[in-house]
Amino acid sequence: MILKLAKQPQLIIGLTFISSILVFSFFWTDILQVEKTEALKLMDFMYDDEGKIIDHIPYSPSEVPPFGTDLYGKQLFYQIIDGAKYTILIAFVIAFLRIVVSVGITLINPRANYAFLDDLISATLTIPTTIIAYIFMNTLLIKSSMDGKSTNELIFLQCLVLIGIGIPPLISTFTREIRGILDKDYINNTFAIGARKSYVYYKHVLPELSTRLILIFAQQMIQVLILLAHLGVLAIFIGGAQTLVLGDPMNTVLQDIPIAGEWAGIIGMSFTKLQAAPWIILIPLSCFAVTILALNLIIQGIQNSVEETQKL
Amino acid sequence: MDNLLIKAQNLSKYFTDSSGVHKAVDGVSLNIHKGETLGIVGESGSGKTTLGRTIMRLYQPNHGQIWFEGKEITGLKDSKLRPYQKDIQMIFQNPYDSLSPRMTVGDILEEPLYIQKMGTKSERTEKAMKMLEKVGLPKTSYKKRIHEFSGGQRQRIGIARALIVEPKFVIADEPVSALDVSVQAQVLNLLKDLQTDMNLTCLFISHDLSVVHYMSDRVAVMYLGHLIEMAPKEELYHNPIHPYTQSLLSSIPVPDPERRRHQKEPVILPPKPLYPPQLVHVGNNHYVSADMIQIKDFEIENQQRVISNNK
Amino acid sequence: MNQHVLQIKNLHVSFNKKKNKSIAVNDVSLQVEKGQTVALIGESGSGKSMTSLSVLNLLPVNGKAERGSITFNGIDLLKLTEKQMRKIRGNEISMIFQDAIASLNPGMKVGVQITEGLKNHNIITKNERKSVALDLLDKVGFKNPEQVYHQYPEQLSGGMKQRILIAMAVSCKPKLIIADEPTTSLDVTIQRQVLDLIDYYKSDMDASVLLITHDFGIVAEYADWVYVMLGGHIVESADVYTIFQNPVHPYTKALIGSIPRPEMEQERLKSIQDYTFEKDYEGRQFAPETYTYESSSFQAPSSLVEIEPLYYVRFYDEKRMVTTIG
Amino acid sequence: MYFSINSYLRRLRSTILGILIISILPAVLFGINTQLSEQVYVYSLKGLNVTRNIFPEIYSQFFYSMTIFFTALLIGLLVSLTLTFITTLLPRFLQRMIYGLLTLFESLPDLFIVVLLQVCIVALYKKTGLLIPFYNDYNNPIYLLPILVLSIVPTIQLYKITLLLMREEQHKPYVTVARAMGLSRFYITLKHVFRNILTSLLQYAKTIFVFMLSNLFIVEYVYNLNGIMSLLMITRGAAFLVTALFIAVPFSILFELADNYNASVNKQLKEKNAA
Repeated sequence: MILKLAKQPQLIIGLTFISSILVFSFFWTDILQVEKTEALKLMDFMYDDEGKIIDHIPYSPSEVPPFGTDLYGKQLFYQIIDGAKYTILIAFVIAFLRIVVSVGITLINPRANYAFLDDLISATLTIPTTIIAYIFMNTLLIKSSMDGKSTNELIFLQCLVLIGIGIPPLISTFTREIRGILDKDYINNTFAIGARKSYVYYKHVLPELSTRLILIFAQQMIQVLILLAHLGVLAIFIGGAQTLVLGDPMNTVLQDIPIAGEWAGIIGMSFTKLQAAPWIILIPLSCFAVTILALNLIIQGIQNSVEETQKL
Repeated sequence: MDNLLIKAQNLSKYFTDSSGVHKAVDGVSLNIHKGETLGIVGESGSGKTTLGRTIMRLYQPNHGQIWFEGKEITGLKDSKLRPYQKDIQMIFQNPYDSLSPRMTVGDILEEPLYIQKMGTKSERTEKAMKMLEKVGLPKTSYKKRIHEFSGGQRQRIGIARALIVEPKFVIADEPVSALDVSVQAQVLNLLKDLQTDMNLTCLFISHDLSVVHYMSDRVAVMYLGHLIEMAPKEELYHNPIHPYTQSLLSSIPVPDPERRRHQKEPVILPPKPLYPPQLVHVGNNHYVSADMIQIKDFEIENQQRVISNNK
Repeated sequence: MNQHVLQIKNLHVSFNKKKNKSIAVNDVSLQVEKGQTVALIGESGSGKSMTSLSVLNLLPVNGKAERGSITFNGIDLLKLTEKQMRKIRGNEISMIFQDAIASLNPGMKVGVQITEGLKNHNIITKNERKSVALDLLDKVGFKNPEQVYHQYPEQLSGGMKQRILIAMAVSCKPKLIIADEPTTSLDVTIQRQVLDLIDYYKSDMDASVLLITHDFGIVAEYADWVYVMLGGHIVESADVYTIFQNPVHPYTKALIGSIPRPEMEQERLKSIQDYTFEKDYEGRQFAPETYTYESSSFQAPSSLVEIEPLYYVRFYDEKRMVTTIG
Repeated sequence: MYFSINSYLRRLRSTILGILIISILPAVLFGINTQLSEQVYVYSLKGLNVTRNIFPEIYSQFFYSMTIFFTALLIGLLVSLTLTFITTLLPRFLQRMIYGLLTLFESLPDLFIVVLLQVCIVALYKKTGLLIPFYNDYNNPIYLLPILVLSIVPTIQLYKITLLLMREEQHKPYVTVARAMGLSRFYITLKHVFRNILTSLLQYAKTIFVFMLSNLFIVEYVYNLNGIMSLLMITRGAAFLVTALFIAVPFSILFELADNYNASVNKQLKEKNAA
């Protein structure tokens, strides 16, 4: 199986891309030989040789290569690199837990009809997931600001919400998949010799499901990434935001700055300035797009390999 | 009768889907004696496969009871059913689907022994090897996977898997319909040999009347969930009473150009049987489904037939 | 004298798979005479369907009729352009396929589909369409043609669909009907109806039938002449009475011997292994010493020999091996 | 055949229950008291609360959104079908290239497309003075831009699906039968294959609707449109329920139709496999 997968170029490209981005994101200070605090410090005005102010923040990519700075003068390039690991890992963990929980629930009784779930699913078809997630996350943020929850606690709760809203449709997917497998003749054959349910699930159903699980996992990661980007635009940040006081003491401006450094936060905090500094939005968005593309390549690669084995 | 192995009484299995209730098996009663083969023949949609699976207890019947060796097994829970499942085995129609593509032949053969907790690991391996030899496959098959075999070989593996736990009763559900004619003969011969060899009782399900005739001692005809005629095979093939059975028999192409029988209109029965599914004994162990008026006619006819046979 | 409606000579059909080339039909010659039903019998993978598809030039994209000729009423079909071929298809030669359920367009009314061929070959005008269709439906035994005309295929049973396909195939009154396993997916009672219908049209229109099948029972009931195919080759051909009374090739013997027959006393079915001891017939070897009949590929060099007038059997041919290698 | 009132009522009940759960659950989970009134809470992130009634403005918002939605869908359908027909006339390698490109486009997040277009249009305006109205005036809502943007995603999806269906359909036995009757390829493609693809497209209707609804929300938010989706975002409690029903009731009719159609197709497939 692994050998066959290794022959799929798309899969290799996708996996290499994601893993190298992760490695780079974890070790970029060592690889680029820069201090993290130095790289992520706020830049201020730009002076010419004579010490005159020639420009002010934010700087465009042509002024501060490669990606320019954000609204407060942080170099976007380093932020993107540093944020990659949070973004990808959050998506990974949420997608993973969504799948584990829903497979677990499904296996309790694959023949069950959960009317409650059907209700939720038929409702979520008409109301976009982003809005549902927004409602939950928003309430959560209000609540946590009222209770003064710690950042870690908030991140934990936010992840729970993001996991939870993905589960009802997944249970319905897995119910369909597992029923399909249970209807196969060789499963009947195994039940016919007196096998226990747990044995059949462990020995036959899960191995049969494994490829589909990987595919669904990758699709879930894509969905979570898109959801994160959408939520970022709606100014919902993972880990919440801290309010920064900007400007001179006489003329303060309050600004929310996301605490965790993931990409959606970068998009969200500057989204209102889209026309003034489009690169701050477009560059992280492109990063989302490229990561999603890499995941799609992985999916394509696995599908090709499955099709090839089926042809044999 | 004490040599009764399987007794099914008034067995029914209904399926419900969006279009309503579909009565796949409706009020079927039959007895199978030790050592005999009962053939079930019927066209697509007659419920023959469902009947097999219900007797096997893969499906829970909606009505009726099943006895195995005099003990009722209809309502038994999974754990109580397990010892009987060792004695009742099934050979499936399509060896491509009924064997796991992920396991080696060795694992496939040993799995029933493992589940039934029979023997140690090495004993199981030994038994699997013996079984491979019995069904005429080389020992090297043990480590191979299903996709490396031809259709006939796969069905041999399916047979080996069913028989490895030494069952008393085997349900063979269209075991050769997916195979080519020449391979079909080999598999049928193998089944017949193993049956005598292991003293098996068999329920043989097929749409092919010739195959059923070759394999069985008694034959039952199914139509839309009902048994409509049941008799010892020679009796049934020579004296079919029910018009549907007659039409089935006259439709078999005879592989002999000297005996061509062209342009005989086959009888197509109405989609719902007109009479209640009740089998009536008409002599010679011959049962026909009929309503009250027809029964009298059958009895008269039968007497005449018996007389003419005696002459 | 040219009585042959169809004459296939030394046909080779090959398939290009990813890297290698496989030969599906190898040196097949057969002929169908006027008014005859000719059966081409073989098991899966024997090349019988490919032979029939190449007659209408309908081989899958990666398949190709390489050598040989297919002559229909004096025209070499392999040399025709696609446009010329279209005039033959349906009009002169028509085909009935195995998978009746998928062979009808689910999105088109039966009545329209049935007359598409006639319309296409400009045999009827648009106004005549309905009356012709009703007539055809009536002829293939529908008691309610008016109703069936407006139905979609999904509303019909498998046997009904196959009858619709027959009506389509005979609509242009072709000279040759190719029936490719027309009853494989049907129940026995319906199988007989369908075959009888094809047989009726054959005599009614004075046409010929090329019947592709794997069932010797059907052959015995309907065919005049039989070609037995194995691994892309014809291994035996004769008229139906001769081949049943006195089959020569062990493969043919095995095919006939392996059918369960309720009307006969039968202790055991014969299978191919029961005949492998027969190595030769009147001094001619069927195969080299080492050959077993288990594999369906019949790769040893061999050639057809006329053992009696018009009775051909394939024998092992050492000389041929020399020539092929050389 | 594809619609039964009972089954639709069941679905509607399901949907309403689901929406009810969604509107109540956050408050229950996090213990925040949401007032169940038809008043709307409009609050900014700074914690300012403004209350107003969703009626009667909701009607115009609903029709505005639906106009954009269905016009975009229609455009997407027409463009993708035309493109598919043109594509089938192209040589095989070009077809494969187009298919690959579509897969690439398909993985672009809708947000990326929407934002990129927004930036491009402003840049275009700054450079050339060419004005595609992008700024939403409360009294004269814009149509052209949101419709165009919203039609991109369904166009890509439909284009890809129809190409795939086309390829599948051409290998079906009935096409061979039609060829065996002497019909030309062009005729078969037009009369048989294309017509069947149109019906098979219904199978994907649900997926495309769901995608488009989510996309509609993003378009409304990014272009600051005063539509039903943006209302959905800012309403809570009973107001949310009412707004959600405005979307759910008509769309669940469409979903019901699509599901019933799929069920009948699957049933046919099952019967085919059983035979």
